[in-house]
Amino acid sequence: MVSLTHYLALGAIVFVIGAAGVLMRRNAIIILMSIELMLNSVNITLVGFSRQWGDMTGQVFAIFIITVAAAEAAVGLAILVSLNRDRTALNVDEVNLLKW
Amino acid sequence: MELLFFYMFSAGIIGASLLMVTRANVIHAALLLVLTFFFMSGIFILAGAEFLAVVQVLLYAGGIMVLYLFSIMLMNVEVSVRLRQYHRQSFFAVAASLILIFEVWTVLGRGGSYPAFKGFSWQLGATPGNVEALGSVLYTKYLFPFEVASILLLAAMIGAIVLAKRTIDR
Amino acid sequence: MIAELIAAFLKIALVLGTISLVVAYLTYLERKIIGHIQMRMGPMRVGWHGLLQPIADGLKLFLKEDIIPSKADKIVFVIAPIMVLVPAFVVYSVLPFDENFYITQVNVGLFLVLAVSSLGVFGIVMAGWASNSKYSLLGAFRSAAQMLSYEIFLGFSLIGPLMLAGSLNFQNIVRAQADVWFIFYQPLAFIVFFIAALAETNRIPFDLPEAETELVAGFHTEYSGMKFAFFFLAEYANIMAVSTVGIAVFFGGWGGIDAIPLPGIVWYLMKMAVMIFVFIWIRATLPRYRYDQLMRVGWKFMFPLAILNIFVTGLVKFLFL
Amino acid sequence: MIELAWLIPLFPALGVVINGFFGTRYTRDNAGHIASLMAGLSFLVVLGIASEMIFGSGGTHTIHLWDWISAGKFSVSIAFLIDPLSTIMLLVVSGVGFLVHVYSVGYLQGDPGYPRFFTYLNLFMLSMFLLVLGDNYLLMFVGWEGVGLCSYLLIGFWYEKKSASDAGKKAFIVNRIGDAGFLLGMFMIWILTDSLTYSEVFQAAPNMTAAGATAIGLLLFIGAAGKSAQIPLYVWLPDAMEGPTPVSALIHAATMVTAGVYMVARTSPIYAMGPGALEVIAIVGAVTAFFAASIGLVQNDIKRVLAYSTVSQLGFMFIALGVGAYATAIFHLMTHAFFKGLMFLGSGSVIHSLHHAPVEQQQDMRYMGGLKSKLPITYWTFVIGALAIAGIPPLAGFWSKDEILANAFFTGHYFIWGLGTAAAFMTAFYMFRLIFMTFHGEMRVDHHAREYIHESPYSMTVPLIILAVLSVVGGIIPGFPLEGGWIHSFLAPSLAKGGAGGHAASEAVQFVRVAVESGGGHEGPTAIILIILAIAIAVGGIALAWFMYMRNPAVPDDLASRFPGLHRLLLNKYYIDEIYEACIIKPIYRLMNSLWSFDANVVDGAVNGASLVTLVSSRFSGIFDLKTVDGAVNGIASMTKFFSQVFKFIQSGMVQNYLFVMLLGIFMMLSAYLFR
Amino acid sequence: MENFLLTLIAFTPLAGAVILMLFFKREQTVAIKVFATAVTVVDFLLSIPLWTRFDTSEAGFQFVQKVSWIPTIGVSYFLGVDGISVLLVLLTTITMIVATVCSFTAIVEREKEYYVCLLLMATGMLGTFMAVDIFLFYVFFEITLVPMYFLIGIWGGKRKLYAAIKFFLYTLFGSVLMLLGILALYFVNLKLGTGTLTFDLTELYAVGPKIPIGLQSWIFLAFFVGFAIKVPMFPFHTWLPDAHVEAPTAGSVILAGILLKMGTYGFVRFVLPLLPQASQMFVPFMVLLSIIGIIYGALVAMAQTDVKKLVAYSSVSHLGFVMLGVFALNQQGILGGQLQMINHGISTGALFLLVGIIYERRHTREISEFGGLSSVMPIYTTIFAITMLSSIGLPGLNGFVGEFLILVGAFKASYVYAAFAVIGIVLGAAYMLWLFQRMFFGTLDNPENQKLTDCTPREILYLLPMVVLMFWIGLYPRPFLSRMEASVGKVVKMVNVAAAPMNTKAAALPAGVRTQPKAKNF
Repeated sequence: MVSLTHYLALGAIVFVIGAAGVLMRRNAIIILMSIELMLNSVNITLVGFSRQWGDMTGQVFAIFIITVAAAEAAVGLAILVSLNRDRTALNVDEVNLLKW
Repeated sequence: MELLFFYMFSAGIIGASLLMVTRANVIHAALLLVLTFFFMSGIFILAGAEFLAVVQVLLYAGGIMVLYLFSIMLMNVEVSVRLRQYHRQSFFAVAASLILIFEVWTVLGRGGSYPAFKGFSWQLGATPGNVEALGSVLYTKYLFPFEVASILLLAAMIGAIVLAKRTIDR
Repeated sequence: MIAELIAAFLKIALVLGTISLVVAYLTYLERKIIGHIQMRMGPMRVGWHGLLQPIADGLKLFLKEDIIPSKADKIVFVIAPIMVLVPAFVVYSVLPFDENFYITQVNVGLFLVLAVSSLGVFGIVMAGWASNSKYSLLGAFRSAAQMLSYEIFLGFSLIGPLMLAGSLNFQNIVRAQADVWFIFYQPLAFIVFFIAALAETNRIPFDLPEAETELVAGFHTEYSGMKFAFFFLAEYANIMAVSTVGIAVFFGGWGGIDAIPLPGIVWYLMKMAVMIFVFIWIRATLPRYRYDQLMRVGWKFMFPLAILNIFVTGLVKFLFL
Repeated sequence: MIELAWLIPLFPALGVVINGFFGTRYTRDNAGHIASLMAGLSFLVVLGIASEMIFGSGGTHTIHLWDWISAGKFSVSIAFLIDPLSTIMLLVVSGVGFLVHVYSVGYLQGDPGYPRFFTYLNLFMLSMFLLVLGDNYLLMFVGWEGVGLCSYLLIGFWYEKKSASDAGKKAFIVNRIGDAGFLLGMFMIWILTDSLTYSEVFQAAPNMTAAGATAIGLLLFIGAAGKSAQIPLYVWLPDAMEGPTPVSALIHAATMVTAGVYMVARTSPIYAMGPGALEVIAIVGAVTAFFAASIGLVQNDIKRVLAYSTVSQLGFMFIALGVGAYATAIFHLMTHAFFKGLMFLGSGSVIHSLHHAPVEQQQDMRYMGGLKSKLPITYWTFVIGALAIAGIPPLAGFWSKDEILANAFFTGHYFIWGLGTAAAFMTAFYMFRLIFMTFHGEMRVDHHAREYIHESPYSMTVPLIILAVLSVVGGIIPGFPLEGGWIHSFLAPSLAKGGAGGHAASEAVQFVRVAVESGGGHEGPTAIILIILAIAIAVGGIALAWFMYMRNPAVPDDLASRFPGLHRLLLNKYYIDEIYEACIIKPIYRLMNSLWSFDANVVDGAVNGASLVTLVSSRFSGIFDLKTVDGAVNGIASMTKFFSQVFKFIQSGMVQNYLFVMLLGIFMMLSAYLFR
Repeated sequence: MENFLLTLIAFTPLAGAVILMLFFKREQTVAIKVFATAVTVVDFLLSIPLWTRFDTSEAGFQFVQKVSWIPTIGVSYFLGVDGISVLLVLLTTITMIVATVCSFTAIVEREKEYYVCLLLMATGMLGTFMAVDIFLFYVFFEITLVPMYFLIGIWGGKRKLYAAIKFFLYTLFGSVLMLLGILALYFVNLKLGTGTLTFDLTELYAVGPKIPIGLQSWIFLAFFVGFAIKVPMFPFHTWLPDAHVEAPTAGSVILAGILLKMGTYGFVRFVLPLLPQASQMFVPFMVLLSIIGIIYGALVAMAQTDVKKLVAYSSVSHLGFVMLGVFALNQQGILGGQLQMINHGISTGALFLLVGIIYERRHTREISEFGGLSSVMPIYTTIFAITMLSSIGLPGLNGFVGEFLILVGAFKASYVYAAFAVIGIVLGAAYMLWLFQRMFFGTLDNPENQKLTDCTPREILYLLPMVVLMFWIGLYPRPFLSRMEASVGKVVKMVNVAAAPMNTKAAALPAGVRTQPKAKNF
């Protein structure tokens, strides 16, 4: 039988994969996508708990997370699009004009 | 049966997301992410969250990822394919990630033995209800957070427009 | 267990097979009807009154050389037609054809249809991008923007009837219309729905993504042979799917007039025929929109209308029901 | 007929609407005819009602129209009261009013404000009817204010003349002062009796204390003094002569100014409870009668002489009221309306004939003389009026005036009787002085105007003749026999019976009647002596006037030069206007200007000062803020800056580094959890 | 319908303002004017049911709508009208039409913003009169300040900024103190009253009499400053002439017609029933200020050379009358005060309109510039005369009824009050007649006045309702009084809960004058 542990484990693994993606990639778009992955891993956990408690709250928060993800994607991509006008590549470690 | 599907979907998720994280081509990464989301919605259906599963497809796959694809196409992707893909710290990052997974694994494995979890049932309950139940919770108890979320979306929308708009020369 | 599985597979096979065939003959029907509207005869050569024409066309497409442009992203280029076709067919899994004839029932049926049909845009975008051609990319852009926009109105227009039905399950929605079809309660919603449906299926007057005269058929310029057939198939499958949704939500699905004891499926097919005829008729009558007009109509006219409809429905329901 | 009383004010109201809205555009020259028609219709209704009252049942009738104001226990309705008192008043008002309307048609012919004039005149009739007809004090007050307004409008009818608009304003404001008293009296009535309706008030009146009744009486008398031009509020009436002459006749002689008399008579049951107020009224009336008559002796303006005469005669009426002879007062009111109206209209006729003389000479008697032959009708009617006012029997004035003096005497007010007799003497003198200066002697009119002098048109002379007839018979018919005439018995139901003053008066009436009828008794001779004395005084006044102005014209100047101070005092009306100017108006002006500067400088200055203080303190706190608080902040900031120079190298600026550190944090936390 | 009729009335202007802001271009001046007028007319039509369907026998709130708003602190969205406020609501809707129509030619710049401000103003004022929740009241009370500030500050006269800032800060100062009072009530209610967190007036009414007199006095003073500045009572009145003189005509009309009524309304609605003992205690003080206001206002008005300033000071005097009536604390006085609020709105509003008309033609308000106008402007003169007479309280016109009831009430409280107050009547006649004489009588000697034109049909149109109301209230005030009677009776009962001896009728007069005891009982 599937137990809560399964969901938690899956969530943790996906989260770590996402985190690893954020940490090691230089391409900003992929970093953004990795963040989406991290957010989704939280969704998995929430849904798992929702199932655990037989309660809707987890799903409600999953919906909020999707909302936040959508907002994040919109703003993040807008930033990237405007960044892309000035420079060819979208490597995060090259975007350092504001550094001290 | 359920367990079988769960493992299938989990394998899909993990595999696709690993591929996504490592692709050099952004388009491929995005498509793999979509695939990941499909598997995830499968997981959601298994957990009885039908509505969430559909939302996952509709919003994530059908909405957000299209936005990604759209943006990617607006940018120049060929250049970045040929550049160095990984960050200087990636070795440490991978190492830390692996250790973290190991640690989580250990924690979960030792699950019930912690005093805080005494008497905690790790077995899943019944599926928690249908769309109607979700709606009634969302629009009553969580109405205020819901409105806040809508304001957030509005702000994000305006922000995105402002950021992406080209300044028009007089 | 095994019997259920087999029954399920049989149903799926039946539906998919029928659809494929019907779709093929839809192309024939379209050519015929347009021909007659334009005072022509349409296909006449192959078979009696050209009845075998679609089969001939199909054979031709199967046997054609499958060209992949050298600069194209090959994987994506290959996956794209599949990505278009699969959602178009998946949709049928929850559509209601009769009281007892359907592949499956889910509580979020209508929602699922919307979600899955929204995935069609992936295929188009992928196809446009992978072709590595200007026309294709422009067509893909147009398509993505158009479909994303009109998907919203499509969904919004359905909320009114949903509020009346109180369910997302197609069977329940249809049953809620046992007495009065929702078209009478929700005429505004239907207008919005129908226009959005035209746009979703990339039909005239919203066929900007494939506008032959401007973009040389848009996103599938570079496709040929079997892959091109997939796009074609998907388009007509979508028309039928959208028509089915419209029939289920606004025209009482399989329900008919009690006095005439016909099986539900027949009623359904009759309504379907009318809907499809209207689709084709419109194609024969209207010119194409300009892109900015399309967006203006969508956001400045349809969107407020849809919102208004929801608002009014909610108000009426709150006050009187 | 009586239940149709609401028609009486309705007709003038109709006239107001017609002439007010369509006057300048449509009715124009017919405005006078319409207005006269309306006044005539009212008069007809009044005649009908009066005949029913006089020859029929009499009694008291109330016509209730609608509820007007009600608040808690306070409730007033619009309702009309027909009783003997209001019947007499209605007859006088509508009769004289109608005649003046007819007269004005000729008099005002060709004036640019012709329709406006008749609108006002009808409005006046309306208000006066309301005043008389109202069955409660509030409705009376409505009419009271209404006639005041019309008086204001009509005095200032020639508004381009500053003196006219000044006079109007003066009239209104002085009246307002009186009204304030009236209002307070009214409130007090309400407080004490819980009602303002006459019947209820008078029912409760016997329960009043003497102090309460006196207070009410005095307050109401302030109102009456304002309206009826008694000391100290008489000053507006002479100035009111700036208005057109028919107005002076109607409003400032016959009707409006007698409203005060009517009101006191109406309130007689309350006055009966507070005799102190009556004493005050009697004294004020007597002093006014004497005082005004003395001013009238030397005035040269024909209308002013008549105006002071009016004030004087009103004083007589108040004497009557004060000694409790209410019916006599109303009687005198009526006869006075006849002969004073007649004389005003006559003077109007004279002024009309001198239309072409210089403006300042039109009303000045020094520039008249010898008009007798040119204006025969005017002359003879005027003489009748003068004889009536002088008190020559059997003309109207004799009956009423003599009753007043007799009443004063027999109630023991000898001082008042003395003043009244002196005033009567002076009245006879200045009236005939007026006649001799105007109509006799050589003609002193400006040469250019002489050939234009002519008798007035019929619309003016016919009212004169009617009024002359009334002046002749108006006294003897209702007033004979002396002190016991029909009018007394007719009015009796409306007026107070018994009570302090009323009782005395009715006793006196009894005495006199006995004296006259029996010709003997121990009081009888006194009464007869008084009558003879009165006639003698009247004849003496006339004779003196004849001596000074016909026989020996040098005497007046001689007297003037011999008593220059007295003459100047009289000529300048005892300097009352100047005293008021100096004592009341100037201080108010000064007060208002100083209050204004107080307001602008002190009160507003305080506000602005507060804001200034706020501004200054904010400036100071701004400096403090800049130097001290901000200094501290800057100090901290520079300290921070110093440290940040050191620590900034930790910050790579790369998000991924930070995230990595975060991940390490998670790692450590988990480890701590794991290996605890 | 009845439930959200009030909401509809209150927010129709706001909706109009929003539409005006979003969908009209700055240049479409005609469309803007027509639309703004249409909104005000619709609002008035909506408010007609308040007149026809008002239950005159009901003393409490009618047409109520109550929705919880901020439950954590007990604030509710609670609207309702009773006899005290219903006529003010109607007056507001009528005045708004007039104010809008009279601005057509007077305002020639930034029309869009102007009409938006006007409509916002309407919502604020209507809400103030409708709010039953005291917090909601405060919110609306403050909202009115902002558009008025702009009306004066942008479309005003020469010293507009000074006037606008003075108006704003002064009234804000008062209302902040009032807020303290409100909060005090709120917390007192926690301790002594229902113990619930509530701003609901109907609940707070119950706690009022239980407050100890010391605390009540403090709350009274807080409310007093807030409302007295708004009224304005002497010595807080100096913002009024400045604001009036500098404001555009419509601003003055609104200011005089409605805004000032918020103060007096506040006294009747809140101070008297909530703080009965304190109100009783402060009667002499309040009456003194009122009477000073009456006489002082009249005298200062007499000294003015600017027509508008004169009218402004006359407002001070008239509102002194209103306050006198209110603090007579009996049925007649409060009823008269209420009616006089309406009357003052009509008469003074009309006077400001008239002054606006002449100002528009001559661009001056100096009295000495005029003279003899009646020969060139007969209709204007007639309307001015009627208005002036209504203002000085001539019987048959509206001013009299209110003034009379006030004086009856004042006399009932004490004859001394009435004796002083009647001086105001005399002075009122004096300054008004003097003004009238200087403006309209005499010869037409100023050449600039010779080509003045009489009222246009539009001007007559918006003056006409005012004149009709003057006659209506003057001749047949019953419908107005009957609507207010029950509610005022309730207020009187509430404020006399402590039954102070001074307010019995016998105390009105000195002992010797009283009726003999055997008389019928009162």
